[in-house]
Amino acid sequence: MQHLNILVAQWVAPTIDYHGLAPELVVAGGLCLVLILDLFIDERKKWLLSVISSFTLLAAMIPVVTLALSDTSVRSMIGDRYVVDSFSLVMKGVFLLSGYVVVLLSSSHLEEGEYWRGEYWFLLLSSLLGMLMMTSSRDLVSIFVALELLSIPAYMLAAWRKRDPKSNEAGVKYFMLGVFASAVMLYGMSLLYGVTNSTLLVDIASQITATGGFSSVHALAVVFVIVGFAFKVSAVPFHTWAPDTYEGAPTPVTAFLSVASKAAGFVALVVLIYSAFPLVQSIWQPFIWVLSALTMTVGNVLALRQHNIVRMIAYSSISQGGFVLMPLAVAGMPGAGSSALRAVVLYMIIYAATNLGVFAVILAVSRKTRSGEVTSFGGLFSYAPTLGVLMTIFLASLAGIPPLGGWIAKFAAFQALLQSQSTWGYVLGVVGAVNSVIAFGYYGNVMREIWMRPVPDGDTTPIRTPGSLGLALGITTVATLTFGIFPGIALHFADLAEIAGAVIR
Amino acid sequence: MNMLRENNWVLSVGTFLPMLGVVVLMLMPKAQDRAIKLIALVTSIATLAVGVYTAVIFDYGQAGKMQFVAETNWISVIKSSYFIGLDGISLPLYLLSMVITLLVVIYSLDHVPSPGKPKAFFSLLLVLQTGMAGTFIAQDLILFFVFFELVLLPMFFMIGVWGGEQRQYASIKFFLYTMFGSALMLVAFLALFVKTGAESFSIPYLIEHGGSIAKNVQIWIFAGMFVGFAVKVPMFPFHTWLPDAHTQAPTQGSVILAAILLKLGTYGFVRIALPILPVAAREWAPYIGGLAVIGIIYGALGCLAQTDMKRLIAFSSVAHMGFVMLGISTLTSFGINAAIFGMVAHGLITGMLFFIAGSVKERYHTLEISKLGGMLTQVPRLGWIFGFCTMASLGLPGLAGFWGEFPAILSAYNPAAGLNVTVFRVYMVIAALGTVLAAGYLLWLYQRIAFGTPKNNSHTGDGHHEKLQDVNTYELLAWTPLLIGILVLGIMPNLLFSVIDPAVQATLVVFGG
Amino acid sequence: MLFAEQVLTPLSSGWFLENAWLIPVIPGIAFAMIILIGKRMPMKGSELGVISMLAALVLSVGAGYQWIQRVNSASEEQFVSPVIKSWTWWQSGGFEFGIGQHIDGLSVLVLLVVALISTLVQIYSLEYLRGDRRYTHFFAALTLFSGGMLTMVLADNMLLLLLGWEIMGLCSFLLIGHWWEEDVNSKAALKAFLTVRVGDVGLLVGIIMLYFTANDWTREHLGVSGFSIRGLSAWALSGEPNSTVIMIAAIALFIACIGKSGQFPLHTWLPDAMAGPTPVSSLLHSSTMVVAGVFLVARLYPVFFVGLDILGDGGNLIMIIGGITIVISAALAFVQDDIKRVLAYSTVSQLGYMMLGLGAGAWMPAVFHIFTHAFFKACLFLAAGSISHSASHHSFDMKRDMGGLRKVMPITFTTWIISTLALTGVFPFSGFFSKDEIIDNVGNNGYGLFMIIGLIGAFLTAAYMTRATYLTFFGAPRGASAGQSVNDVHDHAAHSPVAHGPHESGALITVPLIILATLALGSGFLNATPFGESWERMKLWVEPRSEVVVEGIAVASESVVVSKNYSPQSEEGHASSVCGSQTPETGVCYAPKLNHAPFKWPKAMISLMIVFLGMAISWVVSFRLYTKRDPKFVGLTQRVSVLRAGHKLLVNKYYLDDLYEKVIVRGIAYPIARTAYWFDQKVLDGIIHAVARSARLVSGWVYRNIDQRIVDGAVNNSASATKYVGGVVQPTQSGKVSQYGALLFSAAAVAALVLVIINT
Amino acid sequence: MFVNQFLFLAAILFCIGVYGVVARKNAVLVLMSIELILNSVNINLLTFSLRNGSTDGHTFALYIIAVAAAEVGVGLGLVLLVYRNKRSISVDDLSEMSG
Repeated sequence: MQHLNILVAQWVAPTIDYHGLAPELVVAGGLCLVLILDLFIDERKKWLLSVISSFTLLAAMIPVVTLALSDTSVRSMIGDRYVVDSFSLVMKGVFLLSGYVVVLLSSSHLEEGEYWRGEYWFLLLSSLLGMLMMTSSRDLVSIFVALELLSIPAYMLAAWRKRDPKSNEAGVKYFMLGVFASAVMLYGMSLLYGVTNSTLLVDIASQITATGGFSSVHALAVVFVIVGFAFKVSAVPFHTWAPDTYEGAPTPVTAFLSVASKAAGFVALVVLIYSAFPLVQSIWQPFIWVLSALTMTVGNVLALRQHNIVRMIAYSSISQGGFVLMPLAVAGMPGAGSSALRAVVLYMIIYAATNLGVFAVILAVSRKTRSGEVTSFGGLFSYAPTLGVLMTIFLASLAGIPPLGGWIAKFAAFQALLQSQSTWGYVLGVVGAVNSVIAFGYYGNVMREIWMRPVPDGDTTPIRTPGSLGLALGITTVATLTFGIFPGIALHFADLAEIAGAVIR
Repeated sequence: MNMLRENNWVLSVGTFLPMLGVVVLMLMPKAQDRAIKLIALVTSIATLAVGVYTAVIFDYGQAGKMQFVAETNWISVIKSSYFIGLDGISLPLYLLSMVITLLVVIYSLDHVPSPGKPKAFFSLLLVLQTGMAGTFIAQDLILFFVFFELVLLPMFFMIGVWGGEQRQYASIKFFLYTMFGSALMLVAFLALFVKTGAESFSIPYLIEHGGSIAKNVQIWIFAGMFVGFAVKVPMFPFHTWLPDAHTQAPTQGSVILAAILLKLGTYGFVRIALPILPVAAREWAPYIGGLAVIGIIYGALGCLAQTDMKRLIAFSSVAHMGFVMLGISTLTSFGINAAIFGMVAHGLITGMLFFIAGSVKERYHTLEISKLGGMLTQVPRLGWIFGFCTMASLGLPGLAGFWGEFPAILSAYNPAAGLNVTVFRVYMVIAALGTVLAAGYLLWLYQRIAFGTPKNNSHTGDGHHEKLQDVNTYELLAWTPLLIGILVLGIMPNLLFSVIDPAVQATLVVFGG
Repeated sequence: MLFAEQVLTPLSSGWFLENAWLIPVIPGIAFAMIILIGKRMPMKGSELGVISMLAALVLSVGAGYQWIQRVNSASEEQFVSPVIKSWTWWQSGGFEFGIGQHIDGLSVLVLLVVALISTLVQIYSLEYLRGDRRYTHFFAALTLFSGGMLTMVLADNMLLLLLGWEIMGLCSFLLIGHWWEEDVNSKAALKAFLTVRVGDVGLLVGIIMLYFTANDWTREHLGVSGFSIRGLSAWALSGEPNSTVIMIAAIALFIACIGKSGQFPLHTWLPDAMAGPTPVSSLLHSSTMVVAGVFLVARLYPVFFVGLDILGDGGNLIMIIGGITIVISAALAFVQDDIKRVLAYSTVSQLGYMMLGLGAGAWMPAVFHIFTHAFFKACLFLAAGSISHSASHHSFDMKRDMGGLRKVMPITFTTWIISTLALTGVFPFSGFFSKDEIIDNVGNNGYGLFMIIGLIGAFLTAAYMTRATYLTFFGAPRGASAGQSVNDVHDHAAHSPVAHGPHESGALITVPLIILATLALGSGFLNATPFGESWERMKLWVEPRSEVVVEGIAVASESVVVSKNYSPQSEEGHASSVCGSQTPETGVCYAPKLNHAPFKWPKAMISLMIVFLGMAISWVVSFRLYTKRDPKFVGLTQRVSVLRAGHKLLVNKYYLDDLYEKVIVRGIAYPIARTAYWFDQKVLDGIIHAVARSARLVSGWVYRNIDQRIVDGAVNNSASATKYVGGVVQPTQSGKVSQYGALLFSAAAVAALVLVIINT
Repeated sequence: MFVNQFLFLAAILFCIGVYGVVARKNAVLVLMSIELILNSVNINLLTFSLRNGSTDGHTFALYIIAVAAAEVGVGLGLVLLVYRNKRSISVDDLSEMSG
């Protein structure tokens, strides 16, 4: 206690770099505004909230851009526990833009259902705030807080349709397993703290093998911590929640979960691997290798059996997660580190654009068909050619067919694997190659429905796409195509993304 | 390798002009049938015009060098660039793709296959054109890969939407097969990139440095490429997608598939696999040659077992591409010359045969050989054109097919230094026997379809002979250039060989002359 | 041995020789024109064909005349170098392919034959096919055929020869199948093409082998490629070639000749090919195309000479095949009722003579036999055509529709008799001077057995021709010839002879017959050995002289050639030469040294006796059998078991067709093809499907075992799990939080455990 | 110091918590089991913090307590929601979606 008192007496308030925190502050301000306005706004004018939310997110992009342009390349706060580096800026950009697209997807969806709109926007923005924080957190505590900040609103969003038992189920499953996973992760963190005597990632990195070699506690700690985020990225066998939650949750929320929430998990995983665990790669590399191979394969083979489009996309996104994990499995090998990081960031950027596009089409189509079956896409091309073509583009991109975005993402992942010049890397590369073929089985199935099958109920009235959805479609299409044809643009950002203080190069 | 960079805009324009057409088509309302066809026609004519202009300003004196080279940053992060160029190997194939597309468009003016949707159909056709042309000019592996894959989806839809009874099965099979190959190919490309010091994906660069890779590594990388290209060719154990795809595809799709798409694989061997990995190529050559001759015999036997005209023609492609691969596997400049000639010749001839099969189907509503007969009495012009193409296909000297086949066989007698001569001579004899089988199945086909008297049940159910229309104007327009090409190349093979040869010589420098 | 350096006189040349390449080009152009504008011409394109053939004939005659002048301008022991012109056709990969002409005595000879007979046959066809629905196509194909044959004859290299060879094959296919409405015809066409094509594999292989083994030598010594006929000839005699390689190459080439020239065992297509119109049989399948194989052997004689050891001890492949062919096909001719099939087997048999002659070193008689045979056999076919056209109403069945026609058709009868006498080799008809020479030379070169075979052949020939003549022209008219109407087989819309009954044919038919009969009678005197050397003009003009020629690369085809000549050591008026027997020390040889049998009347008398004996026996038998219906003879083949067996064998054509069609094609090729297809569908595709199925199985397995069992086992919750499984048809992801949680934790625990173990 | 004893206690609590999550059907009990795990984490953190003499562990534990409160709040809310719709708080009843 004495000791503690001294420490408290010595405490100096940390200096805050407000420019560095500006994106978070803008979002925080925006969500407060939404919360307060919700109390006063008339039910018929609730659409204003979606406008405010979207402008909040766009406004938050401004400081991200100014930070990127400013001379200070790395801003660290609170004793290096909160760092704004190029990696975090790129990822903040990804979160904010995909958040913006999710807002676009949600607005029409919410207007049509009798939902609790104000709270929806509030929760969405809170979760996004958690994600923004996650990108900058470099300390176990701040990572944990960011994780919970992004997760807890997400649990509620998943259960958003209160009267719908499916939605309830989705929320409860997500919550129960999410909390359980983070509890396990926390246990791992506590052990990690025990063996390194620090919660700061860079210190952990240097302390973790300071005693020379490592014990079983190290292994247990590292594995448990990784499990927490493997759950978040729905890596097999920690994926079980994902299909059920995705199917049950409102579709825009599913889009949000499958893109932003998953990306946040990867952000944490990447930061941990690059900043905290570079020297214990013999623990996490095999683990992630197995996770990656399992995730790709199981996600694919299960997706092949699905009849519900959202559930199929859920499994698809599980398997896509396996591809993102792929480069991380060799990230510790000499020479592969930087290309692995680049591959992960690139994959997340492109995957975000493409997958949001898929959900935009699903939303647009389900407005007419009111069905979640894959067969509801039958003959889409004949009555809604634009949507048909766009869905084809997105699915082909997910399947990794040039010249659409997905191919360069997969390409970069393979490149990182081969860059490692290790047998395990090659083997995983072949596993990935085979899986990318299997994946076409179900993507192709949807394409087949769209192009080659008759309209199931013969109803060929055209689909009216609301403006916001159209905008979302436009953004995602342009991104998917541009990243595919000029991959340099996406790669440029991915290449810029460097984690300050990362040991792996 | 020194390169010529003048006029380097022509290639980009020639390749991407169809995409402009696609954009315009996209903006057209669906109902404007005539306008859509007109745009497609104009686009493909313009593309061919650019292609012809390219051929005119091509410096034939330096056909061995890359010409019209353009190189700009594309994906600098992974050291890939937009690097295109044209040499004597690419030029004929590049032009062929443009010609075939135009002819297919002309043919389609009158024959948009069921279920219609001309807008989508022509758009896909033009996208295909960009992909095909791009593959032949890409000088960067990544760019090559992108173009190589670009043709996949349009063809998938072409088969799947406009195809025959089992189109969906055929299209998925086609796609998965090719995708499997190209996934492994991509891994091989990456391995190549890493093993040459992760400096560049440029083909000339890799040719310069690829030879230094350790032998066993080369062999593995070559294996990856082999699968990728062999699926496309298709070589013997990887060919089973082809009969289905060909049979189910609409006429236009079959024509493009046979005339151009199959060549992407063989072109890949010549342009990428052989020069970059010469050591592995030597190791692999006997096996490639072996699979090639198996393909020749096997394809011919497959033909003999067919009862469907289109399927028979499809199987004949397996045999013919076997000759092409045999030429390539000799690793001699002569063999590769023969192979490239064979590609062009096969493109013209088999493309033509598929056109004919399409027209037969349209008139008789069946392709069952047993239900056809007496074509010469009912539609004599079609029958004679069919006969001409049959003769060309079975390798009659004086027509284009012969100059792909005979030199390939010839080259197998004396393969490149270091290859087992005895093995290749055995291949030669087997391949020569294959020519007999080729004559067998083609003439047998011709005899049963064109000769004899028309079958009563051939086209109408009620046994009443309706007057069948002979070759119409659109067909004539679309076919004449091909027929002339078959004849002219048959009589003057040097037109083509003189262009190819310097480029092949330049390519084979890595093999030590 | 005396080495005499002497400058030889310059050889003359001329416009016709220098521009002989025009000869095949003219029909080629005519073919294109017939195809393009033929139907609009007043005579439906036939005039184009005839005119082009006339032009080719004129050029050929000119070339022949100038060639004779060229030979005359040479001194006696000088090698008369061929007139060679070549241009590069295409080149690639270090290979150069030329196109060009090679004119020597052989070329000129065959050139004249082809041009002349083509012209006559086309004129004949004007009448014979009048009103045919594919009149234009017929002339187009006929003209193209002539172009192809002339190309082959004039080719200076093997590749061009191959081109001509294949064009002939194509035309043969088209012309045999001219009346393709009938299944028989199109099947015969297919059979002909395929059989010949089987042989063509040998041609391909042979050309390739020769090219690769000879190319270096020919480049170095003569500056020509290994395809060049001149180069190959010189190379073969240079002592350079490896004996095994050249033997295999020669055998390969000979296989092609077997196919093309209808030699045993690939002769079966030729009789079937009679399904084509008679002018086609006359032109392609007797006088010109089928001698292409013989021509090839004669053309590349040095290669065969060295490769197959001609003049060596014992027989060689060419002789054996030729000998077998003579006898078996002559025997087959006896059981034919179709007049054209008799002639077809006769053709096969005569081609056998030519092969026998070439194989036995009797080059000149064999080549001369090409010449004479062309005339009388073409004449016989045209006469048969004349009969069917004007008398028997398109039937060729001698027993059913002919007989007693000598009075009705005097011109046809006369020409037939002349040609028959020529064919059987009766003095002084042309066949005597060629066929008898072959037999004589075979014996002279020490092949006694083959000489006897030749004589047996002569006997058989005389016999079956007498039988055919008897059946056709003597006895009582039968069937159509007697005026009975038969179903019209072919669609001769405008022309219906039924109305008039049997009559003599018109001038367009008879004039060619007369011309050919005249030649059949007189052409033998061009090389009439019995009258002394001054009559042996053909030998002088055609036979290449086996001299050692020294020539620089640059002056390869120059007229002035410096020759190191060995001292002439007269033997039958010929210089002895090392060519063919040993390696020339300097210079090259283009032709091996061959012997010539001295003509002796007694020998000739013996063979004439044999011929007359054959005729007489056959006449008596035919008379008794067909006219008198003598019970001793009628049905003899049924009564005597040996004869019955022989007859059955002959009727079934030695079962060769059965062997090919039933055993090889149906028995082997179809099952293999079907097996291969089955393999394709079941095994290869099966693998693909199996992979797809197993992917689904794996996914099912993953469901059932990973998702289900592990969860079930980890959680002690089997009751609810069983209920759940029972309730859900498809075993799927359980959907239960507790099981998910268990999976989550157990996976983490297992991972941690494994990693702890491997890391500590 | 009795470090090991504290750590053992934490480990046992963790195991009980995990067992509870896996074996209990009642959603509230599951929530409580999770709380057990979180508390075992807290014990761990405090033990290590005391052993190492740094305050980071204390801080972390405080954060966990606060966040856990929020989690339980949300969790109970969700359970209530389910109860209203299904009249059951057994987590195994929530298996409408599967496969």
